[in-house]
Amino acid sequence: MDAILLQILNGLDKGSAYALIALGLTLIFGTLGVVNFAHGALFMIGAFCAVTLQRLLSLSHQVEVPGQVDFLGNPLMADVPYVTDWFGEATGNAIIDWSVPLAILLTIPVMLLVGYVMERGLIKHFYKRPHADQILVTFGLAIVLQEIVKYYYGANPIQTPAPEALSGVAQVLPGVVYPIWRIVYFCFAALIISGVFAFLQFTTFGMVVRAGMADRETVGLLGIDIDKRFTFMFGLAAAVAGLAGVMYGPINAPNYHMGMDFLVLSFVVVVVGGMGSLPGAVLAGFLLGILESFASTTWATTTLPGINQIIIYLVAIIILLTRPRGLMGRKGVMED
Amino acid sequence: MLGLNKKDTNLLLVVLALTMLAPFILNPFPTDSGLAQFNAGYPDLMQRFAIFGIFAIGFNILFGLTGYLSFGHAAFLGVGSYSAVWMFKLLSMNILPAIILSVIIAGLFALVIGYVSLRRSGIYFSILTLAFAQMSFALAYSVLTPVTNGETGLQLTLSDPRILGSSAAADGSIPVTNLFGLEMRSAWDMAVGPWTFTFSAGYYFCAIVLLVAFYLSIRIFRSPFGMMLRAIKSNQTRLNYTGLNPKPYTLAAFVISGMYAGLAGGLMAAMDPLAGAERMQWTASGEVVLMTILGGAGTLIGPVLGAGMIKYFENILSKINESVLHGWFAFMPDGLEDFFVAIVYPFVGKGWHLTLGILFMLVVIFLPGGLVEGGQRIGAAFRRKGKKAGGAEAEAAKQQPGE
Amino acid sequence: MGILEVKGVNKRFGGLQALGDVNLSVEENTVHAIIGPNGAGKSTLLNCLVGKLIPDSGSVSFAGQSVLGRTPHEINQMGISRVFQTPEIFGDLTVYENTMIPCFARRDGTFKLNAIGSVGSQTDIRDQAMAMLEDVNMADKADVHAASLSRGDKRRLEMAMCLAQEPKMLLLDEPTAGMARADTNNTIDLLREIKEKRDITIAIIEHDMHVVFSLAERITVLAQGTPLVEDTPENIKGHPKVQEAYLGGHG
Amino acid sequence: MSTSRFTRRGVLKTGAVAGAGLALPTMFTSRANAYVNEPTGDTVTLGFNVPQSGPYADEGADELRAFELAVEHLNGEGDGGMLNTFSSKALKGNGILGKKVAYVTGDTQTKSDAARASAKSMIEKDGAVMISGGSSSGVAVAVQGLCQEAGVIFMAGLTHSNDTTGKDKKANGFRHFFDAYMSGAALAPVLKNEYGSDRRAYHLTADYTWGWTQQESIQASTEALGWETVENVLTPLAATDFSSYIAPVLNSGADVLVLNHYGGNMVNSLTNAVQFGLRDKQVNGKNFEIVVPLYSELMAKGAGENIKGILGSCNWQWSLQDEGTKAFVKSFGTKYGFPPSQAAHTCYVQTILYADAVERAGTFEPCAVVAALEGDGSSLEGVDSASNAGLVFDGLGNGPTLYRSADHQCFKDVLVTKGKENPTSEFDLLEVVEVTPVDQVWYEPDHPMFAGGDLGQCNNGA
Repeated sequence: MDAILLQILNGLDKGSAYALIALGLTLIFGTLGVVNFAHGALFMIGAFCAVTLQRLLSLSHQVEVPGQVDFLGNPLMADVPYVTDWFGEATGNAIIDWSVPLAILLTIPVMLLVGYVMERGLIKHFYKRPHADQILVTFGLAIVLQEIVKYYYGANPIQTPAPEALSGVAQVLPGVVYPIWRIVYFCFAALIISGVFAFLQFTTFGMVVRAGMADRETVGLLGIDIDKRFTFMFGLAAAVAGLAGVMYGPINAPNYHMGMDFLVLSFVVVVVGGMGSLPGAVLAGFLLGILESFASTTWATTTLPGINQIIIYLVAIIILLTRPRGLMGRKGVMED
Repeated sequence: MLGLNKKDTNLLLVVLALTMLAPFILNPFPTDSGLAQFNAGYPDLMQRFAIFGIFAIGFNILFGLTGYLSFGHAAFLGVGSYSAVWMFKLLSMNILPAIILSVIIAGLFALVIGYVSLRRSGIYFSILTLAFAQMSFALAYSVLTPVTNGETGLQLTLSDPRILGSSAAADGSIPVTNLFGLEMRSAWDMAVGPWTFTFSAGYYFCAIVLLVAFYLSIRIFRSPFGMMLRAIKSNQTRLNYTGLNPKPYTLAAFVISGMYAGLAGGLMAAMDPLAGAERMQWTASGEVVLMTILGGAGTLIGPVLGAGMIKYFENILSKINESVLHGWFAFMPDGLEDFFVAIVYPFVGKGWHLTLGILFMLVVIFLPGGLVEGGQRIGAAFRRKGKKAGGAEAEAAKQQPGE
Repeated sequence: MGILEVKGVNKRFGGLQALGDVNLSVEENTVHAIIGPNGAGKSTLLNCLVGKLIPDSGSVSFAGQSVLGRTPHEINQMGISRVFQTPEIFGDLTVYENTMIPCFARRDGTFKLNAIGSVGSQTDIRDQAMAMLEDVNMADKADVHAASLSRGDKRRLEMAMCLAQEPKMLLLDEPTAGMARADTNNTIDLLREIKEKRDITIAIIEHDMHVVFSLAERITVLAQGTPLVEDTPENIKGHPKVQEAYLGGHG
Repeated sequence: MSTSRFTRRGVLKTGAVAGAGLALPTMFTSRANAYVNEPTGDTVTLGFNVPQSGPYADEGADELRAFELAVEHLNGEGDGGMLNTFSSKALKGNGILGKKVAYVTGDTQTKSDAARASAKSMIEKDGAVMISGGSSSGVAVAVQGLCQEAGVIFMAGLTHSNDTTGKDKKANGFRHFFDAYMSGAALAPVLKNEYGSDRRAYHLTADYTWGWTQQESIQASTEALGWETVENVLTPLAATDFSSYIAPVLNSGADVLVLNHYGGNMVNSLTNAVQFGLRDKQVNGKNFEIVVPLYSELMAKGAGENIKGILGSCNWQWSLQDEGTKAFVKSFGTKYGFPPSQAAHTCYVQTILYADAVERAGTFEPCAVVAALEGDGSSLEGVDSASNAGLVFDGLGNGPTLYRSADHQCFKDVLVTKGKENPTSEFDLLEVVEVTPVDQVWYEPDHPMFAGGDLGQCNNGA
C-alpha cells in the first residue's frame, strides 16, 4: 500500500515536470501554431538561471589557508564568497543556501525576455512557413543554445541543491516519507498550472487569446491586435518552461543536454493530451508520469521485462489509436 | 534516356559524374597542405555520403511527396543493419544476400508500423512513428541484447557459424565482407603530384547503389504514383472524392521509403559489419529529417545534398582541434594567431554542433527551399552575369522547380 | 425506379433527429434539387449519400446497389462525383495534373501502384485530360498551379475534374454559396452547358431559389429532417407547405 | 607556434610518381608497405578518439589534455612527466623511433557508430597507426573490433566492462584500465570491514552490457562475504529521474544500496537516493549505506555533496604519493591548473606504453608492437598463477603492473576510494581508503565472467 502511494507521489512529481513543459509547448502550438523544438532548451536555460545565480552569489575572493598546500604544493587558497563579507557569515551563507528559490526572481524576467526576443526576432517570421521549416529553425536554435551553455558551463552536471530547510524527507503518512523538495516541486507546479489557467480563464487578455486559439482570423477581424498578445503568450510559455527548469535543479543536477532529454517526451505528452488542449497537456503529463512510475516497479518489470523502457511510448500508441486526437484534442489542429 | 525526360537525364548524368569522380572532387587539397583537413575523399566518409544519401532519398519519397513526417525512420535503417549483420554471421560474407534481406526485413517492418501509424495524420502520425522507433531503440539497447548485442552493437566474432563460408579466414582473422570475392575494404591509391586519391571498392559499390536508388526515385517522382502522392499532400479530401483511396498510396510510399532505409542500413553493415542500437534512436531519425529539409524537401537532389552537408560537418569539423588551428594561422604573428584561434575554436572540434545549429538556422532563414534553392539562386545569378555557364551543382539544382 | 433511391433514412445525433424517415428518388438524367432552410438536414442527407455518415436506419442505393457502409472513394467509383461548397482541388499541382488524376481514377480504380512508368508516357490519360480542359475552356491554363487560379476558375476546374470521371451523377453542395450574382449566373450557365452536352444526373443541394428554379426539373423540399413535398419547380413555387417551412409558421 | 602536420598514409609510397603524371594504381591490400599506415615521413600520427559532444564531453576533454601532454613529453618538450619515472628507459624524448609524434583528434559522441566513423577517418585519411581514448565500454569494444580489422593498435581509454578484455578481447587491443571484476574484488573486503558481513544489498543497475557485468561482479564478490542480495532492478539508460526506482528501496528491508550506474545516470541516481533520505536511514539496526562501485572525479564533482562518504573504486587517484603519480600530477597541474582525472591518467599511460613498445620493437609494425606489449613473459610478484606472464613495468602511477599476454589486460593494485567529508579544495573530492593488492583482484583468463572470447591473431592490415 505504501509502495503504491509512493509511486503515485513519484508519478505526480514526474508528471509535474512533464505537465509544465507540455503546458508551455501547447501554448505555443495552440496559440501560434509553431512546432517549437527549442522548448526543451528553454527548460534548460531556466535550470541554468539557478546555476548562474548560485555562481554569482558564490563569487569569491581567495584567502590563503595557513599550513595547508594544494595538489601542486603551493599554499592552499580558500574561497570566501563576497556575500559573506557583506552580510556576515550567517546571512551570507543563508543567501547562498537559498539560491534556487531566489533564482525564480531572476528566471521570470530572463525567460520573458528570452521568449520575447525569440518570438520577435525569429519565430514571428515562421508563422506562415511549413512546419518542416519551423522544426529545422527551432532545432537549430536549440542546438545553438545548448552549445553556448556547454561552452560556458561544461558538459558535467552541476549541483544546485535545495535550501537546507527544504531538503531531506518529510513524513507524508505514518511510515511513508517523501523528499520535501519534491513535494515543493509538485505544489509549485500545481500553482503555476492553476495560475496559467486562471489567467486565461478570468482575464480579458486570456479570453482574447483563447478566442484567438480557436479562430485567429475572426479575432483579427474584430480589430484586436492579436499579434502582440501572442508575443506575450510566447514569453509566458518560455517563463513556464524556465520555472519548471529552475525548480527542477535540486531534483536532478542540471546539465546542458537536459532539454533534449525532455524534448521528445514532452512532445509525446502534448500529443497524447491532444493538440491545442491545455487541460489535455496537463492531464497527459500527470497520467504518463504516474504510468511511468508504476512501470518501474519490480512487479511490472518482472512481469513484462523492459516495460519500464517503453511504457510512455506504448501508452502513447494505444491512446492515439483509440482516441484519434489524443485525450482532449481539438479537430483540425496540426492534423495535416 | 532510360525513360527520363531531358532535364531528368541531365540531372542523372550530373549525379553520375559527381559520384564517379567523388574521390577527386572531395580531395581538392594537396595531401600535405594545411587545408587537407577539409578533404573528404577517404573511403569511410564517401561511403557515408552515399549511404545517407540513399537514406534521405527514401525518406523524401515519403515526406517530400506525401507530406507525412515520419520521426521514426531510423528504426528501419537499424533493422536493416541488424538483418545484414545476422546474414554475415549465419550465411556468408557476400554482401548481396545480406543487403537483399535487410531491404525485405525493413520493408516488412515498415509495413507493420506504417499500417498502424497511417491510421492517423499530421503530428499524430509523427508521434506514432516516433513512439515505435523509440520502443525499438530502447528494447534493442536492453531487453533484446541477445539479438542485438545491446550497447556494444552486433558484431562478427570468430565463432560465427556461417553456413556458406568459414568462421575465420586463413590468417585467423574474421573474414571481410565482399561481393563475390571483391573485398569491400580494398582500395586503390593514385598519387598525382602532391595529391593522393583513393578509389575504394566499397565506395564504388555504394555509389552504384546510390545511382540506382536515385534513378528509381526520379522514376517514382515522375510516375502516376508520384503524382498521387503529391495529390495526397495537397488535398486528401479531394482525392477521396475522386475515387482514389489514399491509404494504400501512403502505405506504399511508407514501405518504399522504409525499404530505402533498410537498403542504407544494409549497406552500412556491408561497409562495416557492426550494427549499433544508436542507429535507431530518435536523434538518428531526426537527422534524416534535418538532412531532407536542409537540402530541400520534395526536390530530387536536395536530400542528397543535405545528407552530404551534415555528414561532412560531423566528420570533418569535429576533427579540427586547437593544434590544427594553430597550424593554419601559424603564418601570423603570435598574438594575432592566438586571437584568430580563439575566435574559430568554439566553432570547430568539440563545438561542431554549434556550427551545425547555426547552419540550420541560416539556411532555413535565408533559403526557405533549402540548399537547392541556394543552388537555384547561384544559378540565376550566373545567368544574369552575361549568361555564363553556371556550376554543375547549380545546374543540377535548377532542374528542380515545380516539384 | 430512380438512379438514386433513398428509403426511410433516419439519422440521430444524440437527442437531435437530424433526418427522419427520408424518402427520395432521383430519376436518371434529370436535375434534381434538394432545398430547405438552414438546419433542415440537407448536409446530413448529403453526407449519408457520399459515405461520410452512415444512417441509423433505412437504405440508400445507387444504380441498384446499396451505398451504405461504403467509403467515399468506393461510392465515387460507383459513379457519384461530388462538387464542394468551396472548390476542393489539388492546389500544389498544375491544372493539367489536377485533371489527369480523375482520369487515372476512372481507368485504374481506387489504387494502382504505377510507380515506374512516367506520367508523360500515359498518352491516353493526357489526351483525355487535355480534351476535358479544352471542353471547359481552360486548356491555356494547363500548366498553371491550381492554387493561383481565380475562384471562378477553381470552381470550373473542380467541375472539369468531376466530369473527367464521366460520372453517372453529379452531386453539388451549394455550388453558389457566397458567390456574387454574376458568378452565380456563370455557374448556372456552366451547369446548363454540362447538362446539355451529356447524359448525366445532377443532384443539387441549394438554398438559393434563383439557382434552383433556373436549373431543376424536380425539387424536394426538406424541413426539420423530413421531406415535405417533391414536385416540379412550377408546383413548388407558391406551395403553402414550402412557404410555411421557409417563413416559419403561418401568418 | 609549432605546426602539427599530418603525414598522410602513402604520400610518398611505392615510388610515387613525381609531377603530374598518373601513378600506376596499387592495390591497397597488396601494396609494397609491410603494414597499414607505415609512417614513411619524419612524423608518426596517433589518433585520439574521445567524446567531445554529449554527456561525457568533459571527461573526453580531460583525456585529450592527457594525450597532448603525453605527445609533448614523447617529443621531448615539457618536463618529461612520467617518462622520468617509467621503469623502461627505451624512450628518449625524441619522438618515437626518432619520428616526431603528431596526433589527430575525433569525436566518439559516445556512440559506437560515430566512434567507429571517427576512428576510420583517422586510419583512412590521417594515416594513424594507433587509436586511443574513449569513455565507455560500448565504444571501446566497437573501436577495438575496428582496429583489429584495419590492422592498427588500439590502446583503450576508460572502459570498465569485463567484456573489453573478456568475450570481446582482440589481439590488437590493450586495456590499462581496471574492470568490473576487479572493482568487485577490491571493494568486497573493504565493504565487509566497514559495514560488516551481515548486510542485505539492493542493486540498481544500468540496463546495458557494462551495467550487467558490473552488477554481476559486485553481487558475486559481496555474496562470497556473506551479503545477501535482496533485489536487482534494471534501469533504462535514458532515465533521468530515478525516484520510482529508489522509492521501493525504502521498504525493501535492504540496508545497502549499490548503484551500478555511470556518468549522468550515477549522478542522478545518487542525488535521488540522498534526497529520499537513504543516507540518514536506519535499517535492521544499522546505518543505511550507498555504494557506487565505479566513479570518477568528474562524477564526484557532478554529484557534489552527495558523494561524501560513498565508497567506490578507482583505477588511479591524483593524490597517490608514488613518484610516477607525483611527476604526472605536477606536469599536468602545471600545464592546466588542476589535477588530472583517472581517465586522463589511463590515456597518458597508454600513449607512453605504446610508444615504449614501438621503441623496444624497433618498428611500428602492429604485430611487433603487440609482441612488445605482451612482453617477455615476466611475471608479477605475489601472484601464483600460470597465466601470470606478460610485460611488467613500474613507475606509471600504479606500482608494479602486469600487461597480461593472455588477454591484454593490465593487473595492478586497485584503489578503494571514498567521497571526502571535508574537501579542502574543489579538486579534493576523493580519498583513498585502501589500496587493494593485485593478488586480491587477480582472476584467470578463463574465469566465467570473461570466457567466450578469443584474442585471435594480431593483424598488420597488410
